[in-house]
This record gives sequence, structure tokens and C-alpha cells, in this order.
Amino acid sequence: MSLLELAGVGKQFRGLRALSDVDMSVSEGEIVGVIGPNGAGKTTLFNVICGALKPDSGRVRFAGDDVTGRRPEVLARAGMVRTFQLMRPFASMSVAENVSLAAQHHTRGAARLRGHAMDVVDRVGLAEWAHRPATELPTAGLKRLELARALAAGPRVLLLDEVLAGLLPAEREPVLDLLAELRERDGTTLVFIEHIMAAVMRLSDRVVVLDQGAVLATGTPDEVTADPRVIDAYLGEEPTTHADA
Amino acid sequence: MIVRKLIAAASTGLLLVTAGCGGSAPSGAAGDAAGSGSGPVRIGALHPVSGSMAVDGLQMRRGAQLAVEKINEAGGIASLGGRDVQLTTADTQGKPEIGQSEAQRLISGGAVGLVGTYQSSVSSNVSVVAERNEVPFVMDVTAADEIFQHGYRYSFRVQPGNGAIATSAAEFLTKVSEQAGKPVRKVAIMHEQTDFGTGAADAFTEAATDLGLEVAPRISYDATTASDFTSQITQVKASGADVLAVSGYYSDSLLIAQAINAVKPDLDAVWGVSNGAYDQPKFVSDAGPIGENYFSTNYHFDAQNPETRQLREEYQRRYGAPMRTGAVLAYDAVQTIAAGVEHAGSTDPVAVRNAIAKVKVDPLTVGDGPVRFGRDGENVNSAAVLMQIQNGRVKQVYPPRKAESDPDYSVAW
Amino acid sequence: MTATIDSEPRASVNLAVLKRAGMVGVLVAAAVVFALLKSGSGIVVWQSVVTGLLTGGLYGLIAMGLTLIFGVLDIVNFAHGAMLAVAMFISFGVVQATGLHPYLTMLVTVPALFLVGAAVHRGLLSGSGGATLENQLLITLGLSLLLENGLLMFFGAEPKNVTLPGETQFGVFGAVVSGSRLYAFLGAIALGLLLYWMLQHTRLGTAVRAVASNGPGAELVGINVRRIHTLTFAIGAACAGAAAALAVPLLSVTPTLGEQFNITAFVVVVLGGMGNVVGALVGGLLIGLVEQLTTIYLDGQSSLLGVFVVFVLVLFLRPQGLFGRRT
Amino acid sequence: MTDTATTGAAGATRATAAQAGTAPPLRPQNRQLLILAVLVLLAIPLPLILPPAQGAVAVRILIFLIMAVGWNIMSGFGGLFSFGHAAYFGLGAYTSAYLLVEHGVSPWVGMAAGMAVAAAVAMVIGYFSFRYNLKGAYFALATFAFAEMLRLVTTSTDAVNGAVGYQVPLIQGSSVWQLQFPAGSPAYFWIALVLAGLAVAVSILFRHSHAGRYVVAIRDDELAAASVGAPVMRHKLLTVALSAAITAIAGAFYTQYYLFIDPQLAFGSSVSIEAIVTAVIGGIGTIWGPVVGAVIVGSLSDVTATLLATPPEFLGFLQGRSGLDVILYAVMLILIVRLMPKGIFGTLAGKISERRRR
Repeated sequence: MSLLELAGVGKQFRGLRALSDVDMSVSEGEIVGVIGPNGAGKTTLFNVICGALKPDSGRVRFAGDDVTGRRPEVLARAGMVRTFQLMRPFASMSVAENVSLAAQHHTRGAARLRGHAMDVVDRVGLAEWAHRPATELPTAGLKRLELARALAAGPRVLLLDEVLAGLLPAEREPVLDLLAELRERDGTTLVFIEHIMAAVMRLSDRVVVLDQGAVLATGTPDEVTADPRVIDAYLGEEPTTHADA
Repeated sequence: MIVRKLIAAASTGLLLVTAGCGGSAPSGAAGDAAGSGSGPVRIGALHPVSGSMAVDGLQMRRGAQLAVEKINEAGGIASLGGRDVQLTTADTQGKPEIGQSEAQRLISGGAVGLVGTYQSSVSSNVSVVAERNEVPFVMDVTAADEIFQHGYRYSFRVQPGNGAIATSAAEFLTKVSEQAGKPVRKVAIMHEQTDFGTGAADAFTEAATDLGLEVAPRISYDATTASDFTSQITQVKASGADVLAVSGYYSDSLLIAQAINAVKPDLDAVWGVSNGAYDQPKFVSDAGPIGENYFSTNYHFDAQNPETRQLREEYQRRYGAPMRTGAVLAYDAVQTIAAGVEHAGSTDPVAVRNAIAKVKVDPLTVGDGPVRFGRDGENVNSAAVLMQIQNGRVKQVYPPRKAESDPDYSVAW
Repeated sequence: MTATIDSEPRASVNLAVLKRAGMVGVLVAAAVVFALLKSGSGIVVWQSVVTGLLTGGLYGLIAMGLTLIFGVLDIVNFAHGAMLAVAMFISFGVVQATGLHPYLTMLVTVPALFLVGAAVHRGLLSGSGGATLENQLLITLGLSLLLENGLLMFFGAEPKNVTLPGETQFGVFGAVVSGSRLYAFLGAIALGLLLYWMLQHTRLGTAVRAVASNGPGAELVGINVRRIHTLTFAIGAACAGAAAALAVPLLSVTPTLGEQFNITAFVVVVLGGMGNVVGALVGGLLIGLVEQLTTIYLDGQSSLLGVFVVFVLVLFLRPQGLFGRRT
Repeated sequence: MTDTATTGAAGATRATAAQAGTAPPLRPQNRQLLILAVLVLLAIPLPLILPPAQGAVAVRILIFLIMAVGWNIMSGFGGLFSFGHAAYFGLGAYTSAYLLVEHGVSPWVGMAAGMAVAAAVAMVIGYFSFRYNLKGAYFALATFAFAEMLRLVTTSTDAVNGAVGYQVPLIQGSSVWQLQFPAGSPAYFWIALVLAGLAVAVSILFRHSHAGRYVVAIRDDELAAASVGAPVMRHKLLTVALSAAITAIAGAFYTQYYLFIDPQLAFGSSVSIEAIVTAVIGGIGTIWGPVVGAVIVGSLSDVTATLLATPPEFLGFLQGRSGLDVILYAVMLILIVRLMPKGIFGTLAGKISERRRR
């Protein structure tokens, strides 16, 4: 049974059709990559799934419930957690506070909460920064903080919006390992938007290609990269397979 | 470590409190001689000498000061072996809470009685302080009548209250209009909507109705925001009223005069009731010819009394401005307290209060006799007088024994 | 399948505005009819409408400078009323000292307020300290307290009055209009048109509009944004200067007179759509009417109450103003 | 607008402690509560030391303090900039005065009722403002409009005595239940001190509670907070309700202390401005900012009044002038916003923590 299911989802902004008739299905424990050229509607898709935007048409189902138009916090508490492409830390808080905030809806007791937050901080490799103001983090650190905060929220499905962008190649490896481990150890379902094709190829069970707000192709990584429509959509430019695209 | 730092910061804060408070120590330091057998007898004067009422407040403070000087020139308090009287002053800033704390300060400084405060809301607060400290409080200017409904024993008032003035205004209106052969039948009234204007309008309406007049329309307005009264005056014109009564503050009353001049309603007279403008020399100069023949019923300095004239000349000479009625009332209020001390032969505030309740003092403001207080603390002989602007001067015109000239029951347009 | 941008043609925008203007017109007409039923006197209602429109012109006049500042700089200038009061004191002082015709004091108040505005912007509001909206609000609030109490300290609170030489009355189908109010009204319209023309047809105006719609973009095409901001703030303040000279014969000049106009001006700005000069004028007229009709509808209530009710409704339902577009 | 500084300091302390392997230091809320307790204890003897007129100033400071703490919860922690806190102050004042004068209800009950009424009204205003997504200046103007509407309506409503307002009836002797004591009694100060202490304690506990952290997170980034499960609407409403209830305490106590209230005193815009200025001068969004601000603003008018009554020679021209206190605090407000946007306390705390880290 699919954990997350979109049927006929559409969204317009002042005449700009950002999403049209998107169907998509993600099974429990699956890792799905979402790719597409800039402006294809990937982030809008996430916003609609997570409740930040209401779709104009279509339904979103999560764990069997119709959750279309539910508020983001309700979905987050149900286990649908996302990260932001442009990092949005809570500027007045330290790294650890950012993380523990995300965990506080499912963890009781100050000591346990702090322990849990420190574990997550440690897991993403930010232990040294734990008590520094989040705004002092460099870009790579902020990316990890996004991830840490999402992890702390207790995700069933994790929607990751370009978690690798802005990271040096050497910094990407541990993140990719962590994501793989998430599924292995915690059984978390992952949906991730990514431009770096090597990562998509390596992690994804399945890839969804968006173009101009619509699903262009779905399939295994190898299938979609071979699909001529996908190649066309990237303006004939073959999606890079090099890690440093 | 950080705890210690913060505690240090906190104690600095406390020091600041003490320093801040210490700042005003000189004003409270005079309290030692409170009520004792030597030194001058202190009378506290509370007026708004800063803020939007500062001009009147300063006038009143000076009026009180002139009274004190007069008493001392005449040899001080005879029953206390000629002890001098001293005025201790305080600025209410026109704010009730400041008035309250300043009243407290004057009392702890040894004041045997208080005068003030020009504004009803401040007087309300000060009357409470006076009651709780058992120190007499003689109000010079305070319009609101509510203060005298609490049964306070230590509150007195020299001026006629809002209701009393409005009642007189209705009486004068019927008499003057009958004399002129144009008996009034229907009066329109405009009033500002706070307690001052509403109270006056209520009392006026009641008295006029009792005298058989029809009061309509009755129009209230917000004096702080109104900037044009043309529609209201048009409404008055359309109603066919003979007379327009106006109970307002200065600026709004001036705007009403301008609107009357524009609309030119078919009236026999414009009738100020406790009006803040129509008996003021400033109105005469601001409004010019359009204010001519306006009537106003209000408390007023007694223009017929030679002593009052002398006092006002003295004021004019010293301060270069005409003395307003409020200042003359402050003068009367100080005289009243001084008479109380004289009568009591003591500076014990309670004794002074009991003496004040019995004294008779000839006022320099218009009254039906000496200042004498009833059980409720109101001056039983307080009286309002009708004034009219005639040839660019404010003149007393009614009742006849106080009249400087005859009323001219007409309008100038 | 393809994503498209509806390039809303100009005509349809104008049509929408016309439609909305029509709706407002119907609402106003209905309100007037109800007032007529309530008061029962045609002449009273007619006078109320005339007075409302004239007073409304004054509100629009004061709000124009505010809306310009609000629209271009995104600053809620709480000191606008206080600056108006400063200008009125200047006007009063000049009339007292030189006996100049009150309207001619504009020659002094406009440049004076222009300089005050420029100085306030350069000194207090530009740069990082004046960056956030809250900070700007607090700074202009502080400034208004400073100006008002400065006036109070040096000139006292006694109301001061200026009379217009040769004041006359006009009859308008039975309603009465005093000359000074009519001139102020006409002055408001003239000033509105002047500002509109300046914004639409001068290089400065074009730059101001560019900065208003896209600051960083304007910077890229070589516009000195900070300079435009200062100029706009100064022009906005100068509008208060012009308004003061036109209004000085109508009002008693006191240090706190700005307060009563400040809040009304904000209502007008929000109603007309921020940054919309013509909207401010129309909004002013509407608020003038609302005030007058409130006194007919709600006997014994302050006319300001109706203004606030309209304000809250507009804030909730059309925060972009009657003639603005939701962004 | 942030309190990075304080949390930064806390973090630094924790880190050093962890490195040194010593016992964990106090949690921030316990440390702050401890400081509060010390401050309250230090303040207890004040009314016995100060001359009576200054005792009145001290009570005024405490009233300012409660107001500013209330405002700070909504506008500092919550980032919802209120320009109309007079509404809640006034509702507290009027509810308690109405119940006392018309129905003889104890001011304590009146205070509780006032808190409830203020909280309810705040939630209604808040609900509509959030529902219609009013932000920044628009939100500020809306709160202002509601406070002004309350002032206008009370002014013309006879059921609450219109413009006359209420005078609290005097009783013989003193009574804690009636919250009335002889003039100048230190009991007023002590009761205000307890109320102010409670208000600060609530603000400390709230700031460090789950709800309080959500509120701060929502202020920092509403969508990000929602995305990790922070219930946005509920917490915004909670914040405005708590803020209004605390402000209402100040209003109810004001009525009992000054024994008089009218629409202008209760709902006038100067009340809102006093709440804002106090918190901003001290340090917006910090626990101690309102405390520092209240001490400064509260004593300022007394100092300037003295200065104006008996000015030193070089200030002789100031005699009898008014408005100096407001001018001073307006200048202070502008300078602080320009130069130390975290307020006096926030900036000092930031400096200290910076030095510690180095």
C-alpha cells in the first residue's frame, strides 16, 4: 500500500500554472527522487504535499487519510516532515534548541528531550556547534541543521528539498550515508528533490521527472535517464552523472 | 559566574531606582515642620502648570499666591499669633495619577489644606487623597458634580457646579427672552460628549423642560476630533429652534461660532452653558465680529466688586495678562482655608476642616452672599451669572444686581 | 499543459477598478439614502454630504504625503501628524510675524518640511538601524512624541487661530460652504493632480515608481535608491507642509492637533491602497462622508467610531485597499 | 528583536561546564527564577526606606513593569507588534472597577475576571487578525484601532458611567480582600511587587516552556515552525491571551491604587505607548528588558518633574515648561532603536556573553 499518494493535483499562481494534474505514489520505505529543470514545480509540489499551499484541484492522501489542505503542523505531527531548499533556521536559537524544538511534540521530559536533540545533532555531525547560535553556522552547517531538525520531528516520510546543494563533494558522502541509513535503520520513507544526478542514481528506488508542472516520466533511475523526453526536457543537455555537476 | 554578574547588574538597577527617586527628594524634604507650632502655615495648591491646561493652571497658581500675599500683608493668621501663610505648589500635569501623588506629597509636607485642581478627573483623585488623610480640600474650579455624591467630609467647592450653572442658564434664558418680548419656546442644545458637556446638557434640559420649554434637537459631538459643525448647525436651522445652547470647550465652541456664521440659522440668541469660550476675551479676539452678542452663563469674577477690580489690576500689572475667573476662584479658595485656620486657631487639618465647614468668606467671584458650605461641601451661595459679548467686550448682563449693562437679546447676523 | 502567464491587459485592470468604484458608489448612495430615512431632513443630509466631502478633501490632502512614504519606503510614518503640527505652527508664526496671507505661507512651510523630511530620513530612518518595520514604527513614534512635546514645551498648549482674510460663504443648492474649506478642498485636488502628474510624467516620478515596485531592480538599472527614498520622504513631508498652509485657517493650532489627523490619515491610506495618491484622495472623501454619516446614524457616538469600524473592515477584507491589487 | 544573546550565554556556560566535567549548571529558567527571587527580596524593604512620594514612584514603576512584561510576551516573544495594549489594560481596569462599584465584588475577583475578559477579547481580535493574515504595520494599526474603539465606546456608554468613569468607594481601615489600605501604606508596594514578581515568573516559565519555544520559533519563521509540528494559530492565540491577561492585572491594580479610572486613563493611546516604550528601552524579547525599562521610564517623569520644579540655573528657562519627560523618553527611544536595537538589557547581556566566549 502506498504511504503517500497524489491524484490529479493542480496549482496556479495568478495565471501561472505551477502544477497540473500530478499523480504520484510513494510506498512505505521507498526512496523516490524528484528531478526536473528549474521552474518545473518541484518545490511547489512539496509545498502542496506538506500543506504549506492548498492545491486548486486534486487530492493528497497520506497513510490512508485524505489530508488535502491540512495545515503543515498537523501533517508534521502525523510524520510528514520536510526540509527547505533555502535554509530557514530559527534565528534566535542555538543549534540544539532548533533541533529540540522539532522533537518536543513527541518527547516528554526536559532531560529526554535534550538527550534526543543531542543525539540527532551528533548524528548529522553538528555536535561542536550544538550550543552556538544557529545563524553562525556556515551554509553546509545550515543544510545539516535543516536535516537534523527534520529528523528530530520524527518523520515517517521525509521530504528533502536539495539537501546536497551548496555542499562540497566531500561533505555530501556522510549525508548520503545518513539518508541510506535512515531507511535501513528507521524505515523512513524518503522523497527528495535533487539536481545532483549521481546522488539520485545512487539512492533512488524510483525517480519522478517533473517538467512545467507535470509529471514527464516515472521509473527506475536508469529508465528515466534513458527516456528521450527527459533528455529533451533538460534542453538536450544530458543530465550530468558527475558528482560535481 | 553569570549569576553573580546579573546580580551585580540588578543591584545597579536598584541603585538607579534609589537615585531616580532621590532626584525629587528636595521637594519632599520640607516635611519636618508638619503641623507643628512654628513656621508658616502651609496651604497646598495643585494645578496643571504644565501640559495642555498650563495657561489656566498657571493663572490659578498665581491667583492663590496673590491670596497668600494678601493674607500675610494683613498680618497673617491672627489667632495663631500672626503666623504667616505659605503656599506650597505642585504641578498635576493635568494627569489624575500625578495629581494624586503630588497631593500626597503636599500633605506629608504639612499642608493644612489643599486647593485645586481645574480638572474634574484630577479633583476626583485628590478628593480621595484628602479624605483618606483627613485634610480639607477646597476646590476652586471643578465642574463635575459626581465628586459630591460620595459623602466625602473633606471636599468643598467654591464655584457653582455644572448642574447649578446649567439650571441658572435655563432660568436666565426664560427671563431675558420674556423681558425682550420674544419668549423662547424651543431650544436646541449642542454639547461635547464627555461628562462636562453631557452633565451640563442634562441639567439644562431638565431645568428648561420644567420651565415649559421644548429642548430639541440635542446634538452631542466629540470635541477632540470634530473639525466642522456646518451639518449640525444646518440641523439646528432645519429644526426651527429659537435659541441654540452650547456646552463645549474652547476650540469646538469657536468652530461652532464659525459654522453659525456660515449657516446663519434663524435664531434669537446663542446661549453658552458653562461654555469654555463665549465669556473669554480670547474668543472675542479670535472670533471677531461673528461672536458679537453671544451669551454665556457661567461662574465669573465679580466685575462689580471694587476689591475684585483691584485684584485683577494687580494681576495685570504683575503678570501682563488679564486675570481669568479661575485665578479669582483660586484666590477665594485660599481665603476660605485661611479663614478656616483663623477660626480654628490651629493647624490641625481636622480642626481646620470643621472650621471651614462653618466659615463665611466674602468672595471676589459672583455669588449670592458669602462663601458658606452646605453639608455636602458645596458653596450654598455660589451663583452663576449671564454674560454677553457687547461691542467686543464680555459684560455681565443678568441678574440685574450684577449687571454691567442690559442684555441685548438678539443676534448679530 | 504549458505554464502561461496571463498578461492581464491594461483594459481589464481599468475595468476592475471601475467596477469596484461603481460598487463603492452604490454603497455610498445606499448609505446616503439610509441617512435620509434616519434624519428625515433632506437639507441636513445634503449639508452632511457636502461637509463630508469637503472635510474629506482635507483628509486626503494630509494622507497623500503619508501614502507616498508608505508606498515607496514601506515606512509607517507615525510622525506625519506631528510634522503637520510643526508646519501649522510655522504657518501660524509666519502669519503672526509678517501678516502674510495664510495660503502664501506655503512658500515657507513646503520647503521647510521638505528639509525636515530629508533630515529625518537621512538622520533617523535610513541605514541599518531603521531597517525593520518595527524599528521604523518605533522611531517615527518617538519622533512624533518628540515633535509634539517640543512644540508643547516652547509654544504652550493654548489654541492659536488664524483667520482667512476675506472669508466668505457660498451656497451649493441650499448647503453652505465656507470659502476657506472650499479652497482647501480645491487645493487638495490640485495637489493630488500635481503629485500624480509628477509620478507619471517626470523622470523623478518614474524613478520613484521603479523604486516602489522593485528596489533592488531599480538599483541595478542605476537608480540611487537611497537618494530616491530620501527625496520621497521629503516630498511626503512637504505635502504635510502644503496641507498645513491650506488647513491653518480651518483649525485651532495646538501641539497635539496631529494626533486627530494621524489616525484618520492612516485609515485613508489603507482605504485608498498604499502608495496610491489618487486613492488617498478618494479614500479621504469617503472617510469624510463616513464621519458625517456616523453622526447621523449613531447619535451620541464619536464620529471617529465609524471611521474605525470602516478601517477594521478594510484591514480584514481588503488590506490592499479599495483600489489596490492583492499581491 | 532576538534573544540570541541570552541563549548564547547559556549555551556557552553549558559548553564550558561540559568540557570541565563539572556538575551541570542551573537550567536557564531556574537561574532566572533565582535572580527574580533575589530581586524581589531586595525590593521588599524599599517602601520602608523611601520617603512616601518616592514610594508612590516605586509603585508606578511596578505597574509599568507588569504592563511591559505583558506587552513583551506578545510583541517580544511572539513578534506580534501590538499598538493597542491599552485595550487589555483598560479591560482589566474597567472589569474590576465595574464589578466592585456596581456589584461589590472583591477587586481580586475583579482582577481575575478582568484577566479573563482581556484574554477573551485578545483572542477574538487575534483570531480575526491571524485569520485574515494581518502582518507588521497592518497588525499594529488593527490593534490600535481596537483599543481606540473601546475608548470611544466606553466614553459614550452610560452603563459603564461614560466619560465620568469609576471612583472606587473608600472603606474604613485596611483590607487585603478589598485591596485597600491607608494612603501611603507599604502594602500597596508589596502587593504590586508580588504581582510583578508573578508576572515576570510567568514570563520566565512561559519563555522556557514547550509552548513558549514554539511561540519564539513561530516568530522566527512561521512556516518552518509549522513544518516541525508547531501549531501556529493555537500558539499565537495563547500568546495574545497570556499577554492580555498579564496586562489586565496592571489595569486592575492601577484602579485599586489610584482609586479612579476613566476611558482616557484606561484605553488612551498613551497607555499603549508607555507599554511599548518601556519594553523597547529595556530590551524587547528579553526577560529582564521590561524590568530595566520600567525602572527607567517609571522614575523618569519624577526626575524631570523635580528638575522642572526647581531647575538648576543653567536650565532656568525650563521652569514651568512641560513635556520634558516625554521628550527625554522619546529621544531615548529613538537612540536606543538606532544604536542598540536589543535595548539596554539586551545589548549589555550580548556584550557580556561575547566577552565570555572570547
